[in-house]
Amino acid sequence: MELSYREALNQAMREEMRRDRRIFLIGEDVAYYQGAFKVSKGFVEDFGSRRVIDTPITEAGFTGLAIGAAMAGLCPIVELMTMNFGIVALDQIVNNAAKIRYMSGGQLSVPLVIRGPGSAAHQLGAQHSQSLEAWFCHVPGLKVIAPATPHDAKGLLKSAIRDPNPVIFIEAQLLYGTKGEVQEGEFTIPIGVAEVKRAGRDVTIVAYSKMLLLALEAAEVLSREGIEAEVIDPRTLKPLDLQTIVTSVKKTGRLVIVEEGWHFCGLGAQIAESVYATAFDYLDSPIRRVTGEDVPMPYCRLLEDAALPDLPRVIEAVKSLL
Amino acid sequence: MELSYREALNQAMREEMRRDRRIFLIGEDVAYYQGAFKVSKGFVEDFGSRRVIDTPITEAGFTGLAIGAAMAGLCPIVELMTMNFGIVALDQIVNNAAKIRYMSGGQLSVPLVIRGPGSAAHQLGAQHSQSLEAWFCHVPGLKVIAPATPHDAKGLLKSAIRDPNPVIFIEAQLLYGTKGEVQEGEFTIPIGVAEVKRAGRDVTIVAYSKMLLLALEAAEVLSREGIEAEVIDPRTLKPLDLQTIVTSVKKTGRLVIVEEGWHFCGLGAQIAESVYATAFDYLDSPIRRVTGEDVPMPYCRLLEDAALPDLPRVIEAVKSLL
Amino acid sequence: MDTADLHSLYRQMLLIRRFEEKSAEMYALAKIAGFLHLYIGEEAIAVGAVASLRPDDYVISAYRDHGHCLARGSDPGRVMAELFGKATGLCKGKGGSMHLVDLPHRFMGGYAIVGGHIPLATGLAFANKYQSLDLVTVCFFGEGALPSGQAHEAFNLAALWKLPVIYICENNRYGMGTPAERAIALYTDVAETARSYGITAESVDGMDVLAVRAAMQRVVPQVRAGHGPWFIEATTYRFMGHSMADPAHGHYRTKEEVEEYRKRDPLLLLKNTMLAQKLASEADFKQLEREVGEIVRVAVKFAEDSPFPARSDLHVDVLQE
Amino acid sequence: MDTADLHSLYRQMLLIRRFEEKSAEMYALAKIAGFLHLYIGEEAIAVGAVASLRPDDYVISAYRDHGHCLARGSDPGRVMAELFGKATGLCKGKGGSMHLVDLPHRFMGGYAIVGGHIPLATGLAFANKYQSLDLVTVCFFGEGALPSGQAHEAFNLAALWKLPVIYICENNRYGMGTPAERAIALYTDVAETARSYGITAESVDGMDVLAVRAAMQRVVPQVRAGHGPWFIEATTYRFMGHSMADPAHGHYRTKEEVEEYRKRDPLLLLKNTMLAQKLASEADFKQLEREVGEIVRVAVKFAEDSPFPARSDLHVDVLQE
Ligand SMILES: Cc1ncc(C[n+]2csc(CCOP(=O)(O)OP(=O)(O)O)c2C)c(N)n1
Ligand SMILES: Cc1ncc(C[n+]2csc(CCOP(=O)(O)OP(=O)(O)O)c2C)c(N)n1
Ligand SMILES: [Mg+2]
Ligand SMILES: [Mg+2]
Repeated sequence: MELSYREALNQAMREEMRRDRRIFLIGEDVAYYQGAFKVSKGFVEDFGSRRVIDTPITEAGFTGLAIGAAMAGLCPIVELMTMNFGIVALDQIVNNAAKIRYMSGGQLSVPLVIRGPGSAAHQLGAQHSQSLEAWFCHVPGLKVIAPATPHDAKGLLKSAIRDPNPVIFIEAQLLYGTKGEVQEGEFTIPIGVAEVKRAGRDVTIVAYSKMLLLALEAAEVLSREGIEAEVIDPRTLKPLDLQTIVTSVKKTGRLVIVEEGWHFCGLGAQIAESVYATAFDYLDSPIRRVTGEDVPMPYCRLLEDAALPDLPRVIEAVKSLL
Repeated sequence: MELSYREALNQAMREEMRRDRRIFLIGEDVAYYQGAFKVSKGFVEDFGSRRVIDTPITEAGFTGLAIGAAMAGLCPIVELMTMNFGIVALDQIVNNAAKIRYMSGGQLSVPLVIRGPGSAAHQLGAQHSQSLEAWFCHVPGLKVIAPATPHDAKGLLKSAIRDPNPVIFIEAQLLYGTKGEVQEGEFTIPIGVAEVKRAGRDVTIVAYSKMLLLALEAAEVLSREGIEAEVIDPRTLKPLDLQTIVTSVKKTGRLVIVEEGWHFCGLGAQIAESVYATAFDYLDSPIRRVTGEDVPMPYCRLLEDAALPDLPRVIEAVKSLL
Repeated sequence: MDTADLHSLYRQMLLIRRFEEKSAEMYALAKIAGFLHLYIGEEAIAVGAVASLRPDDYVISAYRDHGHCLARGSDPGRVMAELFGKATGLCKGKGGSMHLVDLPHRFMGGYAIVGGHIPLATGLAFANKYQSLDLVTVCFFGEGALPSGQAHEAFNLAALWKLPVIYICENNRYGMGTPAERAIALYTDVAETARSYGITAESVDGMDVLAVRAAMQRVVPQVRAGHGPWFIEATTYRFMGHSMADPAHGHYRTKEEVEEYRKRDPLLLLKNTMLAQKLASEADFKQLEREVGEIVRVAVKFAEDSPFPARSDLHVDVLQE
Repeated sequence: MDTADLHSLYRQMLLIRRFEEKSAEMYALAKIAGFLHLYIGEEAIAVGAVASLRPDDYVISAYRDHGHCLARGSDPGRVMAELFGKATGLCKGKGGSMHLVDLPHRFMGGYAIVGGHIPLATGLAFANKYQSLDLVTVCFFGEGALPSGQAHEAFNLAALWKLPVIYICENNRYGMGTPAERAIALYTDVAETARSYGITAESVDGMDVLAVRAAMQRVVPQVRAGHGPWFIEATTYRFMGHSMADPAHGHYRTKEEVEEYRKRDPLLLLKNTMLAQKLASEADFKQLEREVGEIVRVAVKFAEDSPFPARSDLHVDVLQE
């Protein structure tokens, strides 16, 4: 069936909450307001205010509360109104959620999903337009997921909810309205498995979240010029499915990585370094990264556009390798 | 003169505070307790409690306060008892200190230094043994410095204090007691300039903070076997002096990067990626990274040692390239 | 009470009102984008509070900041240009609606992380005390920020160090769609929060610009004299949605509730007072409307006619040389 | 009052005291490393508080956690082994002194970020309420955590949602070298903090184990019955330095002050009560000393004899399969 990304997320949570009463949804305006981006539409009506919980604007407090509840055996889904606000909850995420299992020698678990939109939308300014996945990926004890399509969003969110570990699930405001085919009935998608979204022989493009759509658009344009790009969506950012990427690179000999976040110390640096370390001899030329510019996000649309990866830049990067 | 790293920091702050009354030191136990690691020994006696200020345990609060004071024209030095506690102040650092200049179109500045020990000491456990430089380096608007020697510590801290931008200055608990020659009299070291700490022709080793000492030790051992490593300390992690590193790599054709932090999305990934992108054709083999293991830091010494880079691993990495 | 004063207060509120109505129009025309949070209904707080300040006192706010910025005296043209993302904007188009800054007018910015600017305000006050300046800092925020940890850490520091800061909590009863009573444990008396730090706290009718001004006329000299921080809860109501993305009344409040509060529109209240006391005639108000309308028209034209930043500005002002 | 009860309270306090004295020795011998924060002087709080709990109630603490863990009934051998970093330790040597966890005894951990575990405690209580369990969560922390934002955010949530949690603030007058009056604005009545959230709060003599127990005997049933959170300030004093890295009295407090407080040693107080009321003889105390000494000796031996983790354990328990 065709669903929007937003509906796919809604379905995933709905199905899981029906299945398991230990699951609850907590966050700012998730209940009566239906979520700032309406992802939890109908939830408080269907599950009641015991399981769909509006919070005060205290991300550290309610994220920590959710971690505590997970330690006690519940399975919370924390909605961050946007991932930017994860920064004020970061101590809870990094020092508690990610470490409690290890510090306790395996006695405690934190089956928790923290989800919400990351990356820029349009002109939300510097404090509301960040891509923080590299930070989360740096931390042992967390899994990080960033699906690009409604189908992947649904299947991976269901897996994330069932996973016994803390999972950071990064959505995107500009993806919520996008549509796509989603498998009927019950299904999940395994965490840690990339997908080849388009086959090609000339160059590999790795891209995730909204950047996947850009990469596919670029592949389409390039194809008209006879350049066949293989587009890979890691979907899970950590653990990263390096194997699928390397297999492709061994075939194409060329790699472009597209990510929206800041360049310096971005996730793409790690992906590149891993590929170099694994497939150095297969690379015909250095890997190209197309990334966000290293600036706080400017408000003005013209500058914002200039700060973000776009079609010409992806195409230029690919062509520079040929 | 020979000074400890701790004394060098003390001198740097002391000289600058004498020079400029806009500078003050603020943090937990920096005044009457002389700093948790005694870096501000004698300060409250010499400068008074107006300029050397003990705070409650509220890192977000007092870091934000310091940023506000900097916006009003003062030059605060914030001591974080350890860099780990920067996580609870991260919103202030990233969303305010780093962005205010840009968001205001250049109207406001934040001349601020945030300093304190990063990385592991001995058996302080998972919440107190983190190397977070990759996070800070990811953020546009911050400079990040991590000196390894008393001389560099003094010269760079003085530069950091004079810099009109927010600077994250990462020390190390295990370095405080180390000694070294420090230039007499007034001097500064420019931010953004690496130093070749040992010349060599066979392999380049990049290492910073305590890892520099490890790299130099390894170079010494290797030298006895006839392997001459060139050891480079970036000193400033952002902006990174890529040029000095690349110049060396073009000579040696081999690079080992040693960092204490977690592997995945560590700073070394970015350094490696930058070198590959700039000097791909000069590299005889893939760059080797020697890093901390991707685990929360275990308490037990045996496991802690296993989680951190050590001499055998650095030597093995170098030899694997030859 | 001085007639000219009341005229001036009314005029300032009217400017904010008409400016924001116009910016809503411009938003609909896609001249303005991103988040746009209107202050309509709450104008009496900014205008009444700022009226008692000196030009060199500091003012700082959250993201609902047009009102505070304009009350501080910023050029409406440059504010509108900022909303348009133009190079002539206060922040050269880089800040936008939520991050207005006007240093010459000592408007130290709007900030978009709820609670995050409260430590900054405290630091501005710290700097003033440190330099023995008799300046006051006024910090505006919504009641939604009150439970946030950053607010509390700042309150404690301000109280501990007796800093010259006035915290003004604009209690408009909602944080987005969440009513205060579901967000603040002691919502019946939010000023108690401040008192638990030993901060003197009071509540004032934030719809009555004269009441706000009167409170500030008492409080500002106290704070300026070094008697420590102060906390004012100004009760108010937002007439529009949380932002342009949100309808004026959503699921979370009724049309009737909004209508009820509109009866206490701060402009209406002051106008009625002035008319009743014969301090102004209907003709005077018509004249004010014309003047303010012209200012807003000129502001929009300035914004329209201004150039966008150059692409090469992208990397400017990340770091200071 | 039941004699056996008093014996048991004394015995538990004595166990903590002797256990920690021994761990200080072991620290000096480098058998234990890292930070080691002793609870000596504060034993009455953990023992008095835990005495009124059921085995399935939750307890959680900060980094000064040996006392709470032992009071909860953890095996001293496994605690000591954890301090030694051995594979038989409570956390297999991975947690260490600051991060003891003993799930079977519902000791949910020690945490080292000041204030950071207070939301966790609140979440444990949330889970109990969510599941309609009549369990209580007790959360210990120092007065130094009180100004922290995380504490405040948690207090607000607990009060708003009437969660079954008891916050016990161990006010030992210092956070490292900083006296409470320089850290907490309203230090004369720290319980006021909790009251500003509508949380019932009281202060108790934390040197008097019977007073602590009595308070908890009143409070626990209230909280268990769903009447919302509670806050108890237990005034106390730490006889040792902040950690082993810190001398018993530094610049920040005088030897005389420490001596003065030592006169109210919680063990001494209870012993004197028991002797005065003829509930025990000197011989009984000698006997207790012997028993406890033996337990500690066995604990050390267990720790000594235990193996270290294998290197291959490094990557175990990062993630759950
Ligand atoms: C830390 C953080 N969390 C969430 C948000 C999203 N958000 C923006 S405004 C807002 C409501 C704020 O309400 P209030 O403080 O009462 O101010 P008002 O909008 O009513 O003026 C929320 C939840 C944010 N900006 N920052
Ligand atoms: C967020 C944070 N900041 C600083 C520290 C360093 N630190 C550890 S204990 C401590 C003092 C805590 O005092 P208090 O809460 O009163 O507990 P006590 O040690 O007196 O039991 C400090 C500052 C920390 N662990 N966490
Ligand atoms: Mg509000
Ligand atoms: Mg204390």
